[in-house]
Amino acid sequence: MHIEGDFRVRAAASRVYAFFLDPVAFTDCLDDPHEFHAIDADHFEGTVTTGVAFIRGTFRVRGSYLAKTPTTAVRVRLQGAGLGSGVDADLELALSEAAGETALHWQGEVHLSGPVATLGERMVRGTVDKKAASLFENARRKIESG
Amino acid sequence: MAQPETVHGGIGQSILRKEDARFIRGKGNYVDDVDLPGMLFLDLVRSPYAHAKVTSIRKEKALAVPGVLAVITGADLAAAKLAWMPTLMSDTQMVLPTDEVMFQGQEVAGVVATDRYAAADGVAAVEVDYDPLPVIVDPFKALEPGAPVLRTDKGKKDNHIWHWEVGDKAATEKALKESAVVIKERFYIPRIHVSSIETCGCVAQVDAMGKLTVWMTTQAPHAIRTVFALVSGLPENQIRIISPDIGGGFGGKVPVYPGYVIAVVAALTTGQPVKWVEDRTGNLTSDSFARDYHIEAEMGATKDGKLTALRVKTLADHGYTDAAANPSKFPAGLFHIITGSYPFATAFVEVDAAYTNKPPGGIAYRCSFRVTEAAYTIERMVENMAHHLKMDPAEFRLKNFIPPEAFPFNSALGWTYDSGNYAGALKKAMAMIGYDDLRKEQAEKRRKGELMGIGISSFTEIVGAGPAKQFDILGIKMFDSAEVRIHPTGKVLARLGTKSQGQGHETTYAQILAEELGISSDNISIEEGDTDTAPYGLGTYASRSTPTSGAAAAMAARKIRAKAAKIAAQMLEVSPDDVEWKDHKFQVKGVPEKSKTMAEVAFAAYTTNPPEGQESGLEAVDYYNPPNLTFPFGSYICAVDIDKETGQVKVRRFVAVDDCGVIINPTIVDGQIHGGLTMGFAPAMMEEIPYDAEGNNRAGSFLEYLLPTAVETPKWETGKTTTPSPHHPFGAKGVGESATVGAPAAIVNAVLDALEPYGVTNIDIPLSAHKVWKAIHSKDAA
Amino acid sequence: MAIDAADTPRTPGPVTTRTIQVTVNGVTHSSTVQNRMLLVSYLRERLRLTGTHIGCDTAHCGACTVLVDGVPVKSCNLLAVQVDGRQVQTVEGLASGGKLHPIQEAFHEEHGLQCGYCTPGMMMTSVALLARNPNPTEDEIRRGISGNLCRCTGYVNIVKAVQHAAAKTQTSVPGGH
Amino acid sequence: MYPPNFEYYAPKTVQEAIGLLDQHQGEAKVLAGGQSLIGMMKLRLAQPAALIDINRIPDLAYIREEDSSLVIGALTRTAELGRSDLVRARYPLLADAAGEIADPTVRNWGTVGGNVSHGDPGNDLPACMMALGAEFRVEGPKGARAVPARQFYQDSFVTVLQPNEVLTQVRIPQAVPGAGGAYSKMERKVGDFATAAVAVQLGLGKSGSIDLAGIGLTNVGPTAIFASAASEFLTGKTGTDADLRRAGDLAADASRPFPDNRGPVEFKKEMVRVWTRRTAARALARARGGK
Repeated sequence: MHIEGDFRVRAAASRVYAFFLDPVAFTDCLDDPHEFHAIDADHFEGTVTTGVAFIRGTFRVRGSYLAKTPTTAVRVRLQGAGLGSGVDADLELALSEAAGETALHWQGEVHLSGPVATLGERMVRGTVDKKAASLFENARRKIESG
Repeated sequence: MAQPETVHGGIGQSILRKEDARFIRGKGNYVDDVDLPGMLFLDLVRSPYAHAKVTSIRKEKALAVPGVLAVITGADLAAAKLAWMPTLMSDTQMVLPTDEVMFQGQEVAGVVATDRYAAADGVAAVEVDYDPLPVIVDPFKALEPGAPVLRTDKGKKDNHIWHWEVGDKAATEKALKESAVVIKERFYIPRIHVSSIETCGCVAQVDAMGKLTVWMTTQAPHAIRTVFALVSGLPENQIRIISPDIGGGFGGKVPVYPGYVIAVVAALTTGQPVKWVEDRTGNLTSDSFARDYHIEAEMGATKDGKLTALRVKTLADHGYTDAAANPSKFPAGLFHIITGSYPFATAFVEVDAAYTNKPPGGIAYRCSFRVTEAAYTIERMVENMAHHLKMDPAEFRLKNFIPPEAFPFNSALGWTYDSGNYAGALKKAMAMIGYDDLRKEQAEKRRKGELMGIGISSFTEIVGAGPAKQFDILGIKMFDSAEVRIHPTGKVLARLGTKSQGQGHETTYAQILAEELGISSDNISIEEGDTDTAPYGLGTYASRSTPTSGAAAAMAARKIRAKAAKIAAQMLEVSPDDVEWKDHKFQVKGVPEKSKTMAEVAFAAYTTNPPEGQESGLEAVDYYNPPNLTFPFGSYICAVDIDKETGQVKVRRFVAVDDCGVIINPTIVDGQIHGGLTMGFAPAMMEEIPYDAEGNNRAGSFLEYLLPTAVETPKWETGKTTTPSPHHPFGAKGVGESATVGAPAAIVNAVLDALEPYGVTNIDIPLSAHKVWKAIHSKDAA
Repeated sequence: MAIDAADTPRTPGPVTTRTIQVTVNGVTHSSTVQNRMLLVSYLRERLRLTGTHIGCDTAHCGACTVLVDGVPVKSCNLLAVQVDGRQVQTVEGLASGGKLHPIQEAFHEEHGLQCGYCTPGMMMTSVALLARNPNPTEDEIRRGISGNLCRCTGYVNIVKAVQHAAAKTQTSVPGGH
Repeated sequence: MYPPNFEYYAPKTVQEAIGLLDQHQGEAKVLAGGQSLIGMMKLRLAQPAALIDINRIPDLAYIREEDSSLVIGALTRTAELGRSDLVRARYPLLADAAGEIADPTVRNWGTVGGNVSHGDPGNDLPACMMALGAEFRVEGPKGARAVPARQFYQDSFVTVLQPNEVLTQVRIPQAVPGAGGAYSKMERKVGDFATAAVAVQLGLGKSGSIDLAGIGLTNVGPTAIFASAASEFLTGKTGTDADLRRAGDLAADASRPFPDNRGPVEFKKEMVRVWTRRTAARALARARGGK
């Protein structure tokens, strides 16, 4: 499914860019219980316990930066495994700075596979975009306050 | 058939089933009921991805789960050269992956534990990393240049598996050109799944002597034993396959599935018995599918409605490997029965097969090899042609049928139909349903804007594979067998090479022997399914049991009769030439009061000195190689009402007239037809396994794979005509699948007949409310 | 045996087993089971009453139907601990003293079964249906058994069998016409 | 398909159950009929640390009229709803629905409380309770509160019910003369979730015009939906064909279906339109004294 959104933040594009290149800072914006660490400059991994209502599971997540264009664009892939299923996301972030503000547009495709897709979709659909939206809202607040 | 003196439980009698005694008491013995000391349980890790590289499988956490004893991966199997196995079509199939997974739900690892719950815990604890790869679910895209190649392991450069064609291409081309009327239609017959209520499973045990015994949900135990021997290298005499009671087969229990092999490996490695029973999701996502044919058909006719030629081009989606259960000479099965009940002068059929990221298969769904696809296509096309020519579909068929006097009939695509009376069956069906009144009612309703439709299907089946010259599976000829033994007290034990899955063989085979031996069927025991005791046979599928093993039973009985006649002559103190078999006993010609029953002869066979040059005892074996297939047929008429606003279809009446030659047990045949009709209705109206772009199976449980309940299932009305098979020992034909083959077209024809005002010429099955609604309302808009 | 091994709690810490008293086909059993043990596993693997079958895992097919306190339920969708102190009847409890229950006779006489796999669940549902409605119409029977799937019979002869059993258990003629 | 292990408690009182839920801080689930929950646990999509089985709590299964309400205990099996003479005689909407939930065998064990509190948009009773203007009695550590059904559902499987609360009773305004209701479910087969299903409850005033209308929708959105605009529109109308069509249009506008194997969004919205009109007509006929 497609997810998309944008926000404006009172910060230089370089700061926003740097924030999203730090996987720990970035993943720390997840509401659900999580633990992440960097493997190298382009790869990170960790776990997040997430779900909707009582349908919850711990997902092992592997992340990799597919593209980095200083201060203007970041592409990151997340591969999650849990509940015998796969949750994969390709996220594209586009940054543009104007008058001391940075506008960030984010969009991506989320692919569900396995039981979560075939048996649990009735439960999880509708929550994926909510979780993404809150992730970026948390990011905005952190960048602004930080 | 009527004998002046009938034998109890002979051919043609509706006796009650012997096997019921255990089933109604809950004492059936299905694979999951097998319980052995120290038995372990196997559960399977399955891939969530339809196509991915398996980058790592970590066992540690699973092995730490209490009760988990072992985790088996493709690497483990590769060490024993068992990571891959051959399919019935001589393609190759993964048991467990060493590199890539090719479809969602594919077996990725096996977990062996002391009970099912611990095994499930272990499955949840195995950590597998995947790198997703591009997914192909559309066979047309699979064949496009530049499409990712799935079977690089076979050194393939594209996803094309094979091309197969039959018929006269040029003559068909010419005939179509010269036809006054030519119609063309595309049909997609989607993936469906037999979903017998019992899923697949096995219990594998290796004894102290190193002998492997496998209790297994299989329709073909002997062939499985040979395949196991060839794949594992174990001597065939050290392998015993036992097919106990089977909870429905319908074709789904013909193939060898990875779970069976992993269970055997687990038993060999742990030294303990191992049980594997698949859950329903595993069953629906990884067991062999049926259908998945994309068909394009062209049909020609003269202006006055005489059919001239048929051309069919088909793309077959086989998933990631060709694991179809077909006779090896026929990669598209018996699809070339597609000229159906009509004497086409010429026809041409071609089929191409493609690999996709779906489970393997191409097995039957209660239908002999691809016959439903064929019958559906021809009966849909004939109906469309009748509508196109503004002729009544019944009249149109009566005008075009192969006439009774034309049998044996050689079809344009190379079959020799044994016997038939197609007009007889259709006329009977029309009388039963009151065809003319229904047409009147329909005209009324149309005036009022109500949607009512009447559909016909006059199908010809082709079953009983098959003659050795044409039919083999992995090289094994498709004969079948019977071994009949009469005990001194005149009681009978017979063993056959087939395997009942609900068809009632313990009753019907006993009836055949009762008729042939003059011994009450109560005194005849039937055994099947144990490869250590039963004679070799190819098993039960494709409606072949009665045409092959049933025939073998009759032939073996006749061998016994020939021997017994000499003993009877000795007892009656006459020359063998003066003895005849009449009224189920041996009589001195012209002196009926001087006679001996088979029981009397049997006793003598063991207690007196045998006639000169004859052995003691009274038994015989027959391996029957049928001279031809049998061609049952029927005419079905369906009447539907459609809710215009919602697209919901209600089958108001459905009349089925079947002709399967001489009937052994009318009640059992009726039951087979009821079930077959329901498995024709289901794919026509409800069942489908759709895949999304990610390759997710969208019908992985009975929540989405829609088996009809007693509420949706129409109230079937059945009738019969009897046209014996001229070549079968007692004139019988197969019948188990006729109704599944014939029913879908009747239902779809009825719906499209109702929608005629909207100019709709096709809706692909299943006819969901949404599809029917769309057909109505898109035309409204237009 | 595997099932005994399953009895001892494996996961350390929280108590995950329980001792239950269940009366099955008139015999009272006291058993210690894992909390998570499904009723169908308890019947099939602990008590070895294998006439109750598993067909779908998702409470659609009804092959696992048994009577709990006289009411048909799907035993693959119920925990053994839930029937603590209750009465359970399975297909093995239908016949009494070697005498078949009328529903068993009727399924046999009307050819209401083929492969036999759905039959026990189908019969248990039918028994309860007739207890509530001794003279059901065909449509009442079809609705009443719509929680049980059969792949072999097309339901025609199952409906006849239930009507036949209704006629057997009363002097009046069966309904449905 | 076997569930992971869990702790199991069978409290004898509601207070005890609440205490146990409170202790487990969101890691425990109430087990009523379990006809949805146990399936999800077998699929291992749900893995609660503990189950609190409320079936041993006495006096939670009843259907009766008291102080101008129909009250239904949370543990009442949905099959009992369909068998209750009181419900069949005076609450035809509920009688209709009781015959449509899952299948007859599942209804024998599934409960009214479980059906309304699970939060599954495919469950049939939530829309019925919205149409009827029902209230749910919810008990927690701080005592009991009453939540209108129309405000109970927040998102798929998400309700206002807190992890330490139990839904113990459904309270429905007592049927009055001139009231009538109906529930229609379009399903692909018995046991399926609705393609679209509609609950309509109408009350006629002295003049014979509609003075009370409630319309609820099943499985055409993330939760059951109260079609407020359609309900308000019918209030004060006489219930002409045009009125009912308009109500159907408004209900269709209120629906927010997801596409699935049952069909795409536009089809489902159209089915809401059709079935709202048809169901309202049936409800009206019943309100006017028909069957």
